[in-house]
Amino acid sequence: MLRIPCPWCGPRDETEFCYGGQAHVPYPADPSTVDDADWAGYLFFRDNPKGWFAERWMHRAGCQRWFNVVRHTVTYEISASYPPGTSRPDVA
Amino acid sequence: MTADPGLLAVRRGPLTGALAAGSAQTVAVRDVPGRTLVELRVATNQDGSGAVESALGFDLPAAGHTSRDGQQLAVWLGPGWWLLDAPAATGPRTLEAPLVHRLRDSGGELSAVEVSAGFAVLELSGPRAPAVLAHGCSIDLHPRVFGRGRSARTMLAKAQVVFALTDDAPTYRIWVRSSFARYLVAWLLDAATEYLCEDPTRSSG
Amino acid sequence: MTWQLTPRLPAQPDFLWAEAEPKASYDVIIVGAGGHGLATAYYLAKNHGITNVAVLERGWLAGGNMARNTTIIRSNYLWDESAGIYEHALKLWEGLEADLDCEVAFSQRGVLNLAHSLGDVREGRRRVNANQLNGVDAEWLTPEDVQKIAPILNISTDVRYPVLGATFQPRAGIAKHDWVAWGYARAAHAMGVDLIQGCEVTGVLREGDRVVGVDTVSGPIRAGRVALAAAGHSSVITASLGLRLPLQSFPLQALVSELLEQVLDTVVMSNAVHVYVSQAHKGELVMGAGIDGYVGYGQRGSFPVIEHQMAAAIELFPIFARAHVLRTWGGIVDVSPDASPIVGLTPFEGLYVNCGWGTGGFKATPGIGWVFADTIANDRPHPLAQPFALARFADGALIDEHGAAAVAH
Amino acid sequence: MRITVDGVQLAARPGDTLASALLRAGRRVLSQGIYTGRPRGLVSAGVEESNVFVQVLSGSGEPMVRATEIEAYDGLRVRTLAGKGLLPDEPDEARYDKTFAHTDVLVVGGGPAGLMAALAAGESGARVLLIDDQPRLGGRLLASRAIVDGLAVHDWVSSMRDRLQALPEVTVTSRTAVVGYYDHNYLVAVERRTDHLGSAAPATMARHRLWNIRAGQVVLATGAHERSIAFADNDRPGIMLAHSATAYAWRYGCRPGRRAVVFGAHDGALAAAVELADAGVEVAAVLDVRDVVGADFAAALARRGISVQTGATVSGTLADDDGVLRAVLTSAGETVAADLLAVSGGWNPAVELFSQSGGRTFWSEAAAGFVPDTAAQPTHCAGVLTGAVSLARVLSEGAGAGAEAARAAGLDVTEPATPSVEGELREEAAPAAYFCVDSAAEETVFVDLQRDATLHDIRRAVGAGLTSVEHIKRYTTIGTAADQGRGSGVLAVGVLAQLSGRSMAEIGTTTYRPPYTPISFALLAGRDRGRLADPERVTAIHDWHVEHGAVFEDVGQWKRPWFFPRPAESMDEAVRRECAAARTGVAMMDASTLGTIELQGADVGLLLDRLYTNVFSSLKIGSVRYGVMCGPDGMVIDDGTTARLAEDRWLMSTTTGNAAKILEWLEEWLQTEWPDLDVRCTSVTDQWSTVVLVGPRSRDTLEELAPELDCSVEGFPFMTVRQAAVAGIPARIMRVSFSGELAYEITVASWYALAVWEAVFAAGEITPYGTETMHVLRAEKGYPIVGQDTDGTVTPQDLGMGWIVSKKKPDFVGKRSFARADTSRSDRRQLVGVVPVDGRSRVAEGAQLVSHGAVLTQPPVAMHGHVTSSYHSVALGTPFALALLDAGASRHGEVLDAVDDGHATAVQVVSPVPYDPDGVRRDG
Repeated sequence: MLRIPCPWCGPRDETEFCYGGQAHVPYPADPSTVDDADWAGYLFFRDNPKGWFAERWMHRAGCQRWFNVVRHTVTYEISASYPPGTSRPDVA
Repeated sequence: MTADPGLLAVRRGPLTGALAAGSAQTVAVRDVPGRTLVELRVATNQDGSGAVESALGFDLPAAGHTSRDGQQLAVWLGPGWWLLDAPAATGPRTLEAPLVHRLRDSGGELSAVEVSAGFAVLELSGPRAPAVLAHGCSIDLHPRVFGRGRSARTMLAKAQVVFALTDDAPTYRIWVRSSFARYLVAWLLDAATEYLCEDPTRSSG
Repeated sequence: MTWQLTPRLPAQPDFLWAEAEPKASYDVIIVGAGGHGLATAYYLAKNHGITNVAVLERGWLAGGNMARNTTIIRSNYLWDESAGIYEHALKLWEGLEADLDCEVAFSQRGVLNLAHSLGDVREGRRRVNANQLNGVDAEWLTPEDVQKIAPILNISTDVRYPVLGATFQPRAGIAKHDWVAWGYARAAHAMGVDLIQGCEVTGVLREGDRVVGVDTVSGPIRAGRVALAAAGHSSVITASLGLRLPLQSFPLQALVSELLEQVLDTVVMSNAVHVYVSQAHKGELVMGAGIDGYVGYGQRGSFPVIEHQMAAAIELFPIFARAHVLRTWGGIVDVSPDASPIVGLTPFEGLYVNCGWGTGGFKATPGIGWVFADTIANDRPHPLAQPFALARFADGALIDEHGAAAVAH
Repeated sequence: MRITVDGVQLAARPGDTLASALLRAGRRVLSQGIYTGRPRGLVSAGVEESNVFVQVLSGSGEPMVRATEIEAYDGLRVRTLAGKGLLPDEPDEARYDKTFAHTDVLVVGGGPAGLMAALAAGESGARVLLIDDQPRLGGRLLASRAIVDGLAVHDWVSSMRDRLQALPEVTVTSRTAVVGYYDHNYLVAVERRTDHLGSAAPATMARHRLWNIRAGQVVLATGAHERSIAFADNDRPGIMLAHSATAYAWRYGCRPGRRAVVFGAHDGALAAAVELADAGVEVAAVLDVRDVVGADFAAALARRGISVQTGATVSGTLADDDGVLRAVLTSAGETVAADLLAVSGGWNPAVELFSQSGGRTFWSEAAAGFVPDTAAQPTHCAGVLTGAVSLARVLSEGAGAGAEAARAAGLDVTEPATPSVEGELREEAAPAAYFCVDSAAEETVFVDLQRDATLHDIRRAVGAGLTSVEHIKRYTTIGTAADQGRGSGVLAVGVLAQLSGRSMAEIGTTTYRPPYTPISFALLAGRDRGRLADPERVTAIHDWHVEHGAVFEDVGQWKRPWFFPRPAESMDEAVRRECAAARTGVAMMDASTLGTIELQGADVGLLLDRLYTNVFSSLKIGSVRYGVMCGPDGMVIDDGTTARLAEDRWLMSTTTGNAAKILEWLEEWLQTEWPDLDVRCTSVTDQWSTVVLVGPRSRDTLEELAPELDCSVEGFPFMTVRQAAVAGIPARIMRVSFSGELAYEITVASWYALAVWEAVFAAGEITPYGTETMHVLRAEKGYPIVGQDTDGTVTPQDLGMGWIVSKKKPDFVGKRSFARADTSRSDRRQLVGVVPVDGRSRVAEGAQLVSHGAVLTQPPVAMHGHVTSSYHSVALGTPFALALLDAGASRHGEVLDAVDDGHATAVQVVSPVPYDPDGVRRDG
């Protein structure tokens, strides 16, 4: 069971969190100008790397804030945890 | 001025009549009915807490902590988000407690929402209280880590709760959504079974 | 004291396959020697006469999800498109032992899918009716009927997960997953297919928009056509071409108990509480859990998932309280946005994909092997594969097999 | 103590395991091969046991446990088994417990290395948890005669226990097995708390406890398991692991045999021969596969008149009539009479937990075993686990690992002095990596005793073309039995290496999977059973519903009244009565479970405009509006009403099951996409309770209860909200309707919900109703229920709600997806009404719609849609259903067949709003 560092509450067990998939996939500024393929990209296409992955988590049982985590999808090591709206730190 | 006697007579908390047993020398569970509870949220992108603090008359706590002023307790819930736990309101009952209006009128981008009836307030106390909590709570409760004045919003068994260590008995005050209250009490009493039996002078109350 | 003797299971063949060294080029390279890759190779050879084929496997043959699933075989899917491919598979399962001339222990003991709420009942009946009209055997059972089939199920009404009924597919069942893979491997090998283990594919060779082979840890191998059947790893391979697949890989756990005297002779599934259980041929309870909630290739899962699942299991089957978890393990399921597979051609000539099977991969093995081989051989989607094209994500014609949201006013 | 085995009473002594009691009683044949039926007996004294499993009949019962792991108690009753367990039918009444634990340093294993590690870490002030699976600390020391720090081992162990207990931050837990080592230093352990107490166990005490441990640092001092050697007829009762034989002799005081042959491949086997001789067993022969053996041991044996035959093996065994060992055949051609053959092929370091943690192992030639290599987590290994042999080194490694762990946990450490050790023989000759004595009788050379798998099976697997150890194990089934492959895993790899000429390193091991020892399902469930299995959420009025005979429906975790039958009334009758009351009189419902969210801030209107398909920012204060929310894919996810209470205060309602999901939905957009919006959300679902008052006479009732409120059509128009006292209780009242009738939702703080409910009920002939009647009433008006009439593939347009999808707003979540090719088709599945052509037959929910007269016996039959909701409509006087139908909006009037379980009912497609389509009734 992962120990996920919430930027506000500190490390907590993974059962307190919900997962939000790949981070840094913004809602298009004006969806009406996005073609079908790119819109499908926003809706459905996410990276699936074997390795470091920036992903979203929400501390559901705690402060209920969304944040981003950089985690290795094979070793499950976590190298960073940072608030939404900030860019991915240069780690790993 | 005292609370409206007519209303007090018909008021029923989520645990009224539902918490019959659960007290012994090593651990006790009790219902703390009738508190005035307010969820307070300020805009997180600006410091909106100053005006609230002057309206309250005491400072709001930092992350993972509580602050108090006499019978008033403030518990950190999240960034810019607190639970206020105050004595029962006096005066005639209105749709929302006077404290809510006072906070709303304090200015700043904030919301104050009454949740007095939305939570059950429990106290779990005694030397075995940390052990009872540890049966269903993954937070580290060791005094080095979770001392007096600390609070946490987390899962206790299958209920989301907020709890704070309020004295060194130790006593934990636990806030749980009303609709989960009976479940949580049943769980706490089950988790405390061994400890309740440790004490031959066990009483109900 | 006298003890009961247990009869032995049938023996596997004396010879399965011989390892091959990779040749410089093949007509078709299949990436991934799981059940799908092996079945595809077999049907390429058998149905289409294409035998200059290599199946490349990163680890050991059928060591991925083929080795890690709970072996449930059924075809009672909701939508026509899904019923089409899975029922095609089930019909092939029914003749598989004769076709492959080897034992795969396919046991048509039926699959129950329990309903615990009024919403489950509604969805269950909807599915049974759709199945019947699609020619898929299906029945709706009352709680009493359910208990006749699985007497150890608790059908009392005052429990947390009451059984309000169940769908039942009598032709469904289980098989021995290793034997299935080996049966296909043996038959494919006998027809000339090269099976190459320990040969990881690291990239794709291309000339313009045409794929002409693969790069491997043992060097490049050229091919007329390249077919990806490597589950979530497929998206890692296509990423090198700039081709994105809408896949996410998640851990999925399963477990077995100690060997027990027979208590359950059907398969019981409960989607609502994520319990999937059968009692395997040797006597162990085989159970699947829910999918872990985050992307991972760790082939291990999170412990609370197991705790939660066992709690639900003994509410349904009180007799399981004293059974023991002997071994747990994790597979990695590649899940698409609509929980349906992605099969067919790609924007690259000579490159074919078959992925996104989620938890449905094992049961589809013969069907998808057949359909994928046909797609590769004819360079056009087999009719049963057509609805599962990658293009559906852009036009919105999804095949949503998530089942209905379980909420109501 | 008396114990009962297969109905026969035996004596047992305190400290006995079931196995030692059986051995002392002379019971040798205790099981048989699962397939071969060959007699089998004890092969070990511990977790290596792969033959003797029993069903425990006394106490809480167990289907299948190793005899070597059961502590004997007075009244213990067991049944011996042959390969399969038996699940008892009686319910398991025992209590099972879980606890979470946090520690700076977790030490796994209470043997000499673990004790030293715990002391070193503990003395630094670190929080230390020492977990040991045995009843007594000491591990393999308990069967040793060494002198440590001048003390006999038992005394030294006691002194260590005292020193640890004096440290306030050190916790020692015995009878507890760490079974899983997961990510981020999370470990799981199983504590057996009452099994050894028998009938003295207090009923209130949890039988087993599951420890969920989060450790800063982990010291693994898990020791090693003894490995056997395979040879012809190696499965006879009397053939036992050598150090298990000495453990029986020295720890349990029962002689494992009278005349022994010792067979080994390392100095440890010779040490066992010495111990057996000193315990009074006649050692008839010592065979060692090596050419060179440790001089100390050879000398010690020589002093006892025993010579070591080097380069010697066992070529077979002979049995008596019961199948019990009577003689050993040696490679020198001798037949040595013996009733004990003590075998030791070497030590398998117990790397299971290390391997589970992600750590890699390697084959150590020096140790002739797989030992830990690189750790993947903050893990420190010590003692026999690392391949260490001498006690002195084990102790110093333990101290070192404990100190290193405490240092890594950030503490200042003074490493304790390593105790002195006397009386230990020096192991100096290298062990041999030797696994199997080849034999023509390969079907009697057992590699996995519990699976009855032999050298013959491995040969067949290799002959079939298999090379991977994973394939070979699967082909032979080696390692899949209840002993979890402990006795057979490395042995099989070794046999394969010997057969194929490949190295141990090249073949490697299969992956070790948790749990290390089996965990019962009941323990995994802990106290999440029965009424604690899952929280039941109840409203403040719940007890009243129970008292008034409500039948409940589960909606998510909520208990909601489904209907309120009167005595002897059927569900249909009750629902008809409840519906009639709502349509013709006045009825009431508890709607407190609906999700309620208070939104405050200047930008709430803007947020709602972006998340609902229709416009909210224009809503007037005091007014209420209905809205539908879609996901970005354009599919409906929720609906409900939102009221504007003040310029910057709004109250949103969601469906019961979606309350938490929608609050999270709002927060997700606010936090991650639009953090600049001034909006704050608070869940008030539990704060407020709502009584719905429905029916043409509901106004009269409300006027009576709220005399200060102007209830006139003009004074309190539809879709507005008011505040007033109801029955003297401050309330918020909304005029909304989910039935088409005049209706009011009276909302009060949940403290007063019961009082208001009772006051309303007492106001006269008001019929309480449940969710079924609510469903009928709404269906008659064509109001869909999200999750029942939708399934995640339905757009607002599909529901005939194009009117609620704003054309003016530049964007809202879901809008872009409506323009996709498939989503914009005009012939999508759309909501319609269907009524039976015969006017009587109620179609089943879930029925499929096919062409009228379609031949059902010739599948596939094309399906056009399906029935989502179906009821007897009191208002219409006929059954009525809602359905999703291909191009349904353009097919009103068409006749189709609704098919359920092969039975077709002709139905006509109608408008989904059959009742009061002009909405004249909502004002009463």
